[in-house]
Amino acid sequence: MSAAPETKGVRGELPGAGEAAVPFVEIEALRSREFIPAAKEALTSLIAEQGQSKLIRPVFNWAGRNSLFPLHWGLACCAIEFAAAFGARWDAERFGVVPRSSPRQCDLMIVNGTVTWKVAHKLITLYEQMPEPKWVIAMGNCATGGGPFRTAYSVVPGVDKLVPVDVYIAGCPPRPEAMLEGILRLEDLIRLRKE
Amino acid sequence: MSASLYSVAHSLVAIVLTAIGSVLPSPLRQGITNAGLITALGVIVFAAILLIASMLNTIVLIWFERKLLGRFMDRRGAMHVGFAGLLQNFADGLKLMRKNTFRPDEADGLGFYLGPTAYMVTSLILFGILPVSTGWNSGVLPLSLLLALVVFSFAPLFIFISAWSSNNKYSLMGGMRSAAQMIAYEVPLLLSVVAVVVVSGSFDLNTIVAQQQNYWYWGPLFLALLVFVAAMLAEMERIPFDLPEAEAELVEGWNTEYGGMLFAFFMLSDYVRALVGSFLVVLLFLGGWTMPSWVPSAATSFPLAGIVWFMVKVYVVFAVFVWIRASLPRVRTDQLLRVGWNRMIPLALLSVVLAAGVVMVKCLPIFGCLPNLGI
Amino acid sequence: MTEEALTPQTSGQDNPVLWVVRPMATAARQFLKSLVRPSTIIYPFERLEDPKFREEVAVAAGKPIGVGAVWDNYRGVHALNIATCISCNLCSFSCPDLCIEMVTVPGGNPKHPKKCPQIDYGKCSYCGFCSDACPEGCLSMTTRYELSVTKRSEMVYSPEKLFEVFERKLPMNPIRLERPANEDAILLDAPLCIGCNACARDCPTQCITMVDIPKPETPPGAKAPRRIWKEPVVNDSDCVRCGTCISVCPKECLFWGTRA
Amino acid sequence: MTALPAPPVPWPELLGEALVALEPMEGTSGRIRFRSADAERVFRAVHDAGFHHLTMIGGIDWVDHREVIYTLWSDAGKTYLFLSTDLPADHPTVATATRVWPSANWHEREAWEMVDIQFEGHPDLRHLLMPDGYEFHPLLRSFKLHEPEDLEVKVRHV
Amino acid sequence: MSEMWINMGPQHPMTHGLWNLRVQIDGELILDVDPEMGYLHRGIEKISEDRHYNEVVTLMDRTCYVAGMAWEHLYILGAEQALHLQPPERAEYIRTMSEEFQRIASHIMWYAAFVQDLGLMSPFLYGMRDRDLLLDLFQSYTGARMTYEYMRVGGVRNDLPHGFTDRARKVLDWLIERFQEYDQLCMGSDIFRRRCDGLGVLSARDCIDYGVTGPMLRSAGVARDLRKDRPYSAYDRVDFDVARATTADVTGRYLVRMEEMRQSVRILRQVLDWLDHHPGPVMAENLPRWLGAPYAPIGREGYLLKREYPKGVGFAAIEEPHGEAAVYVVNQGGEHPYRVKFRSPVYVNLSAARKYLVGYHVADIPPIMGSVDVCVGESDR
Repeated sequence: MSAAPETKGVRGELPGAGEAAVPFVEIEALRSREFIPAAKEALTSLIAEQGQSKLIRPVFNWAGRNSLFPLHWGLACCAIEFAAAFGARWDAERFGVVPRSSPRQCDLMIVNGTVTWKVAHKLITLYEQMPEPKWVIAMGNCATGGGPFRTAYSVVPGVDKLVPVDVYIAGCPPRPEAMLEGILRLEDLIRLRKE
Repeated sequence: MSASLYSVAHSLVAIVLTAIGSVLPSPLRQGITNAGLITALGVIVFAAILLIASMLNTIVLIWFERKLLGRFMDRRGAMHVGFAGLLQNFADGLKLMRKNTFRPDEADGLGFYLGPTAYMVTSLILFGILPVSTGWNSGVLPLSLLLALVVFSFAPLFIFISAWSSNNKYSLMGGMRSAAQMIAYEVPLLLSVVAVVVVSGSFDLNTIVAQQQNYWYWGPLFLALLVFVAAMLAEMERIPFDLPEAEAELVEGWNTEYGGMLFAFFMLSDYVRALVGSFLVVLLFLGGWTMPSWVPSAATSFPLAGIVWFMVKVYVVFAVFVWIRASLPRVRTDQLLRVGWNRMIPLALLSVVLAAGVVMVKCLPIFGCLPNLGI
Repeated sequence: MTEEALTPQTSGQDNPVLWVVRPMATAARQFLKSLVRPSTIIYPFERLEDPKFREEVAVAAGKPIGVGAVWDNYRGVHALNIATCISCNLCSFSCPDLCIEMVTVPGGNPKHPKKCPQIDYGKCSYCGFCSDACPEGCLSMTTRYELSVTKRSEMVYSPEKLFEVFERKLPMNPIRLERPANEDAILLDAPLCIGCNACARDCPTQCITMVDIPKPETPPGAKAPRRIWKEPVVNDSDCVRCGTCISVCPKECLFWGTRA
Repeated sequence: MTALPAPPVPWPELLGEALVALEPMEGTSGRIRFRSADAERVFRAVHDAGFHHLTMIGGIDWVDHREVIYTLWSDAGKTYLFLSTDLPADHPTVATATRVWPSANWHEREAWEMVDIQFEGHPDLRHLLMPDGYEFHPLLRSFKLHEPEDLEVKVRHV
Repeated sequence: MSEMWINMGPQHPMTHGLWNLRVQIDGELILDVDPEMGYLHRGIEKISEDRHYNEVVTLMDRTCYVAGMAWEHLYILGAEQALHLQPPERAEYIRTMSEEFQRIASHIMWYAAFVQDLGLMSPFLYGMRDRDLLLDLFQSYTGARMTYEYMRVGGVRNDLPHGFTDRARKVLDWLIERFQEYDQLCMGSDIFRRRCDGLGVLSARDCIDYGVTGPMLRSAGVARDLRKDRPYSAYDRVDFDVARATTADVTGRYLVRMEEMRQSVRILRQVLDWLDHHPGPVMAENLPRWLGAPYAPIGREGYLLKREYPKGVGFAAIEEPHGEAAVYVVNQGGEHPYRVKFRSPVYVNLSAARKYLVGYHVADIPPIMGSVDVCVGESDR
């Protein structure tokens, strides 16, 4: 009644030893991590004489997206993967993502788990304590839409009912890589932001 | 390096002003080449150079710590922003600059802004006092060591002001702890410095370094070094003595309510103080910019060699601090205070007594002939 | 049975220097080890699925990166082969999170539109019940896990989008469970049947055929029951046990049971 | 899972008329149904018989009546024992077990919150899992779950 | 500074989850505490009543997100008793193996979080790194890192892949070395010992009165371990010792957990050997069709099942990494359990917080609460 994975009804082929897995990340932020593109953009806008704010913006934008401090809190299952992403194997600090415990010092709230009605107003308070500019990532299905618990009496069906969400990461829980990809996507979003 | 930074700045200003003055009519020329004006501008340029150099150094120090800590933890640390993550801290700084500044409603307006600013300023003043190589500073300060330590000990006051005025229980507890800790460790810190002063016979840091031409103080004054490093760790509020910002119980300690640029002030000042702590260790115990005699002269005679060697030593000392941070847990408040008052102070006193012994040995004629072996 | 109570191996006060040196030495050893190659995977550039991490490199080489063969069973995004989907609804039935909705895709005839699963990844909990239930093996789970979107609605994957995933030929979860030997069959409560052909019409595998049954002799005077004189016969070997026939039967005359 | 031989405890003699029924249960020492009026005495007797550890207190809503189940563990006998009592749905009240087993505190708070069972003499019977002022008792059978889309969730920013 | 109440939580680095510890302090001294739970109450018991027996397993992984396998195991044992089913022996061994791997993973997670609370930063990273290896193992046979959905009523979903036991043994070898390193960093450090010794003392008497179980109880000298006292699955067929300390403080709990990890490795080596030599089915024969296994559970309302199934009551208790977990499943003949009631060890351990926190310093809260090993998902359910 059991089935060994090698023999029975193989549906897809695993890539062989020499064959690389197909990359999925189609994110611009990866290409524009460097300071030089931002500076180049700033110079271009200076030459085009589009005003001083246009000069400052790309540089500050570069700074903002490369140093996202998420709020250090754990809601539920995704918090463990959130922690794993800061662990040795994935090391989110490579991207300048350092969790801070105080909302005053954060730019990014990663809602990593189920939000219940009991904690909803505290979440809103925390969000309001974060200084502008700020972003929210709904990590995992519970934060996105209540997940498997969305029918429960105590669960908020999606954190977007409480605070504006910029990036949703699907997964239950998302792998640490998926979380990093979500952060990169947010960086992409910030890059294209018009202030 | 013979010319001091200040004299360089002074002559730079003088040349520029003279050049400008030469094309101007007579009354203006005399006005602009006035000696007082040149001195004033020279001081400003000197301060600006100092500030920029020390800030850059601090930022590189933060990068250094992050990378080093990463390796201690079997990971890589910041690496994607700029080459090997070198631009990471600039990004952090710029971002914090852009964050909107705010004050919690219940916080006290004056103290909330005064605290971090004064903390930052007093930390930065230290760079003007500590020599990095011969003639770095404007002139000879006979009591520069004492002045440095006095300025260094302002910090608990400002931390407490900002903690009190931010009207947060965690901040308040952090501020209390910080004040208690810094005051407790001020005494052994000063006493261990007394040992150095006894041996060198001077409060002038330049003289202290000059005294170490023949032998560095860390060998004879090893006990004083240990006490000094421990007390300095407490003063810098680094693990294992980082109770004021003990993340586990007091969310972010006394900077819980601070965000944006004010938080950046705190962050930066902490590292400025860490840098200054490493400076002091190198100046007092590791021979400052002098090098042992076995180092080939080519390595010590190129321009700015003194600064380079000094900074190398500073980073090595800081690496030890990072190593301690990576491997030790933090202690508890009462343990910290007990260690401070019951252990550190007797040890520091003992080190003063030992220093007196060293002075007696130093008087022996054989001692002056020894080559500098780096110990 | 109970062994000695545990005590710390090292007593409290033996050598104060050692107490600080020991952890520092451990950290330093780790530092030296990770100087060459920390166990970090540089994520967007290196991936855990890469062949070099797929192989059994990690623990053997003293580098805790992976243990090999990790991805064989991974449950990520679904891949749907629209061509072989038979619209049996089993995935939708088996979903504990009710995230699968059957939507019409082109390809069916107007009377019986072809329906394929549309999956809302904002609700899916990646339990794999749907791909376990799929009788044709057309819905399976791949190793794709990166799914960040900026709009909630982009999380809903239409059958076409799932087919795109299929076309990318990602590694798929190869485990296909055998069917149990004692599967129940569709049984007919014959007296209730009216021969309406609904079950045969909607059967996704066309395993139900309507066979003629003799019209019973009725005594003159008594009225013959008004019905079509046909009865469904289920081909058990083709049946996927989806239950569509049961749910469409207007008289509720089909039921699960064990064939004698 | 094998049941270890439990020390024979003469429950009928110990509990007297408080004992309603003694039912066997696989892998445990069985289940004692007792009269809710004598709860306090039953708890004391069972505690003294060696069941010092209270594992959990659960309430079940059987629509027409409610049941409270106490699960106990005896370190000496290495076995579980269940106590159960039926309460009328209109007046589900039973004496608290906190005086016998202090750990009953949170279990009873939860049972009150979820299944609406009143524990007489409980020191601190207030909301634990749900926010203060929550009016419903979710684990009653009359409390139905819905898809959030059906409920039309509206949230006002505070 | 006079007496004041501070709220530690729900967003606080000490909590490791979503709960609130209200602390009354006088200076640095704790006068009173009041844990406030429910911030992660997700109504799992209620949702279970609307789910198929096998579908509840998906909730179990999320109930305790650091010990998903243990909770799956617990629930499945209860459900099997309620449904009068018996799994094959190989499935029992696989379950035992899964639970022990989970115990190590959970304890490593505890270690990482606990040590980080004391300000020791690098062991957090080491712990997460080594835990990832265990999660890789889980992923290689269940298909997910944390939410496995692996056990089914009547057995487990699939058999172990080829070469799994060898890989597992390599990981165990690696881990045994790492445990040495962990000890060097913690018990070998004077500061660490001074932070932990004599803190959070909860005597054996109080433990039993307040229902405290798991490593907290065993650190007080009571060798109660359900794996030994009331063996389930394959625990009566493996050889291991119950770790026990007598100090009843944070150090004792640390030692007990460390020793438990070593004992788990010992159990795992035996179980892996057994699995190598005893192939067989992993799912019970002759399961009723509606239970679905090894298929997905197909039994929704509207599926028109006509069937009769005997009623029953199931009770199971296991020694979860945090302590004694129990489940009470009522089967009223429907496709869904009528009532599922869980006992969470963390919930009970937290309820005694006043006993082991009052009288210590504020700085002692992180080590003490860290030694309790809080997992809020499981406690709030």
